[in-house]
Amino acid sequence: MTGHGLLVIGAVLLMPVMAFFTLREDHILHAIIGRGMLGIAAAIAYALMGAPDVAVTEALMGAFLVTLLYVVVFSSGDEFRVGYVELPMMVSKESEKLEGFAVDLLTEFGRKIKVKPSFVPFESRQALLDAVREGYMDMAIGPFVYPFDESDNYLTLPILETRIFKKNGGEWIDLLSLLYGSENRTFDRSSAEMEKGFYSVLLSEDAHDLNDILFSFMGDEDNLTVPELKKKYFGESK
Amino acid sequence: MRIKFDIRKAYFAAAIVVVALLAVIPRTDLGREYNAALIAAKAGIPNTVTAIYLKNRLYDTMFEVMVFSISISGALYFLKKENKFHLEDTLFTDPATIIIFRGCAMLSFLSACALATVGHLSPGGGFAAGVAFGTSMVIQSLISDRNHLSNYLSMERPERFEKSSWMLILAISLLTFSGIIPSNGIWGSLLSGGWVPLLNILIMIKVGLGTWALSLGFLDHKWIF
Amino acid sequence: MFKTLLNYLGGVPLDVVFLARLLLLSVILIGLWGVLFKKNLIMKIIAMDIMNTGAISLFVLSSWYRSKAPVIAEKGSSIPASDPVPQAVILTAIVVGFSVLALLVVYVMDLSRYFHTLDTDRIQNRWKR
Amino acid sequence: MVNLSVSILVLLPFFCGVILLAVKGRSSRVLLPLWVATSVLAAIMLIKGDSVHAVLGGSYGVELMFDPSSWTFVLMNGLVFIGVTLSVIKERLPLLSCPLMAMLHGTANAVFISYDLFNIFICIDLIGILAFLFIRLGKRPRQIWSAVQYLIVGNVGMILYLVGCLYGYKATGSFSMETLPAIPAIAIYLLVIGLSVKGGVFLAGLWLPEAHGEAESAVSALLSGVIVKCGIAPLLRIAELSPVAARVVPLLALASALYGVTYAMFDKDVKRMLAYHTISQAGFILIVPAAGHLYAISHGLFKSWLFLAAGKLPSRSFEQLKKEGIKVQVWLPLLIGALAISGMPVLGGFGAKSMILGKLSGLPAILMYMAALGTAISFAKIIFLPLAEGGDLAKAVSFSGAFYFLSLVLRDVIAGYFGVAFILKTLFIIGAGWLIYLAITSRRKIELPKSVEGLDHILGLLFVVLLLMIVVFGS
Repeated sequence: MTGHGLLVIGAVLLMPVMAFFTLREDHILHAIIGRGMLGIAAAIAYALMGAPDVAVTEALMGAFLVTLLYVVVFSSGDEFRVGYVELPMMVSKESEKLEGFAVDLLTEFGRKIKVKPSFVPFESRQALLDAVREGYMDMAIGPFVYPFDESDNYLTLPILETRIFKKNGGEWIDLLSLLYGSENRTFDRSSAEMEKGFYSVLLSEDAHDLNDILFSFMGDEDNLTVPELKKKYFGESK
Repeated sequence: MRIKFDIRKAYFAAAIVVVALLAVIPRTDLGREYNAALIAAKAGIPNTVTAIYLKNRLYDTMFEVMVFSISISGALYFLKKENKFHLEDTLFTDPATIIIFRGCAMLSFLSACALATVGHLSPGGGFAAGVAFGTSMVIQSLISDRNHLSNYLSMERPERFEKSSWMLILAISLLTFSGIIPSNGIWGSLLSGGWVPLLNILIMIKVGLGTWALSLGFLDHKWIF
Repeated sequence: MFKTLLNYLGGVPLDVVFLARLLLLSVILIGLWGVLFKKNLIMKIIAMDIMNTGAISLFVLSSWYRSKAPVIAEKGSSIPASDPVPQAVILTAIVVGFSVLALLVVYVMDLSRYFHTLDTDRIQNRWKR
Repeated sequence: MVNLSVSILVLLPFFCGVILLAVKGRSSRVLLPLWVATSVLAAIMLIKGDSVHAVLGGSYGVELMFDPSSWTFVLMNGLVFIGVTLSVIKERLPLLSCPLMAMLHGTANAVFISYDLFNIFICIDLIGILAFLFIRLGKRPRQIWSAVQYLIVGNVGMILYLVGCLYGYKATGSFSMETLPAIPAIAIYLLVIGLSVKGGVFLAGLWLPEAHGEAESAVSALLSGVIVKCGIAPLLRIAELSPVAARVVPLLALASALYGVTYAMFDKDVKRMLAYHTISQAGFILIVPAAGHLYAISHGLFKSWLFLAAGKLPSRSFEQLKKEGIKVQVWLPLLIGALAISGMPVLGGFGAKSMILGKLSGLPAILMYMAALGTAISFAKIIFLPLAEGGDLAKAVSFSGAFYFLSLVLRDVIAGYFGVAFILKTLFIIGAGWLIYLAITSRRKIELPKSVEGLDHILGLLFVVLLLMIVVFGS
């Protein structure tokens, strides 16, 4: 057991330790760092064992390029894209920070399934609807109301009941954009008749597991987030 | 599908038994005489590993270049087909980072050339050189202005370059199989050992451009950072 | 002193190579443990990559002989050095392992458009034929 | 001669592949002469019938073996590619598919002629990547998942094969197949389990129904016809050379044949049934290693033809097909393919089956006859599908259909084995199979457990089968 033997055993011992550290983690970023360290430990072990070519290749290919690949690909992996059209109280952008009933709901949902939402702004409702249909956006929040925005190329999940004002011309406006919305002050409430409706999240057909989890998340009774958020934003006035 | 937890434990237990048997196999290769010198002498280059890997077993290395290139073009086929989100022009703007990055790019480019050209004399491989070359190109493309780079080195020219070096590797391996190998030259000199130095450089170019194309694919797809 | 301690542990030929082989085989086992028990698809792929690294390191271990690199200084001299054949061969396996990995990771990202949690049980339950 | 054949078989397809990749070619018509060249070369070499063992590149180089068995596989490779190209010649293929087809052809040839353990490892990995991209060319999300599952299972199998290669090298000092008898038993088991993952044999092939069932019909024709054979051909070689494997592989083949047939009989989906049959036919090929290649060529032909014909069916589930019925021009190729696989005398299947079953005796023979019976029963499902009116016979004759039929009949005429007793036996089996189908199986709906096909299960079962081999055959 020469000194050099001990050195080799030390480097070789490092590998299972790094491997165990990598796989013990559930958070993928820690696992990737562990994988990088395993690559470096392997490179050291190969160099000590008299295999310089393999050590160089393992260091560059195994330690560097694989970690770069994981980090680059993973950095966009663990998020679902939520398109939004601004609607006061539901989705509003105050000084670079998004807040609103739907935003908090989805962030809470993301925290539960360890996949965080990334919010993408959209100007027009139609652009967002197309994006959800194409599958580029996994969800859409904003001025979408259950009975009217129903369509077969995406799912609608009602999250908040509201009242809809329909004019005879078929054009309708929901309560929130009427109360807080700026541009449609001129809409006279008297001539429109009122209907019951639900603000809803539009889900693209492709996001299979997101839909199942979100429906069950909203469905189970002992989930306190929805009543809490309602109290926080609307204070039971609705 | 409720996988009862114990079934996968049973699988893992079976694996432990198999690996244990693997560990206690008596080692029969003690004291076997390694004729590294014979291989090196025949190939005319000191680095025996490169001699085997680029001359005796060139047939394997040819397949390896195929594997690497096809997986890169397969990944690019998906990356190019995907839609492109809005892409920022440059990722790092403050001058300090740019200078440091430019230094790293030059450093890795130099190490790539060293690994490739002297690969058959001292340890160093074509593939490792390729990865280093690819890294320097990636760093360069990260810091410089995107459209400056794209019109300067539009993807068509490297693509053609990559495909031609791929074809050259195949041609040289055909020549090596049929025995047409230039003379071994002086032992230890830069151009010794038949096709090996040229192959090393070609593999460096091929793998370097492949890695760079893959990273550009990621960059376009806004996956980087 | 250290040698006696090692031999005392059991009749098994407890020298460096045997110990190293045990450790590297345990890397393969840990990788397999990750592939079997981890739910997330990317963790399974990282675990498979670790298994690959374990197998590659076994090759290098088998080529180890007085940790002398197989580079011949003068033309004729044949100082016994590490065996070049497994090293040359395993260079190819490293690159092949990386290419398979690159493809897998890129296309798992494509799959993550449909299954954001990348949970294998959820994927398989959805597509029961 | 060695140099010429290597360049034509392997390097020429690679050159065409790279050129097509650079030019972004889409029409598969360009590649047809390439397949014809390979098949003609293979046919000539088969007629000459000598076997050449060559070493490329001096000491420790890669060894190749050109013997009748490898030339038969190369001929099958060429014929299947001609058939598939003929059937997709009019379609505009996705961007990457023509170069991939060329490279797949070259790599498959490389596996069939290779006589070096590590070289087989690299070629099979390359084929794994090509098959992954082929399955992925289909756009549906489920195909992404089956492709990813295929590559993960294949890669774990190949890691086991790599460790087997290492232990083989440590015991004998070279990767060549000549040293197989001196390799320790556990290394042989690792090699066998690694190859049986890629060859779709017994429990290691459980990824097959998902991958072949989901891929496009032309892709699964290539998968079943050629890519599965690349796992089986080296397995045949190892079974012939190493005494340990000579005991293990036939047992594995028996289990694979019976397992595949039982699941195929009760499957409700056409493509998955054909995929289960690939598992069982792998058993037929491996049961007698010496004559395996003769069975493989007929299996490659009629299985790829069946997958191509199944691609034209209006729907995949048997109930719907029973209700709606299928047109004559779709039904006829399926009928001929089904008859070929159940062993009808004139068609390709009979020569192969008689060659295999003739050499067996005792319990294995009885079990294989039961497997043949099961094949006849499960293919009766296709033969007795009702005919919808409005189909005209003229459209049934297509280029690829005619080509397949011609090659199948030629295969039986050339390498046939026409013992009268055997013809009667086969006809009796087919008749019995149809009777059993009509009487029993078509009425009862038996649902076999499919939970074994989960990703964790497949990977776990690799090690369980490995452990069984060690326990049964001794380390």
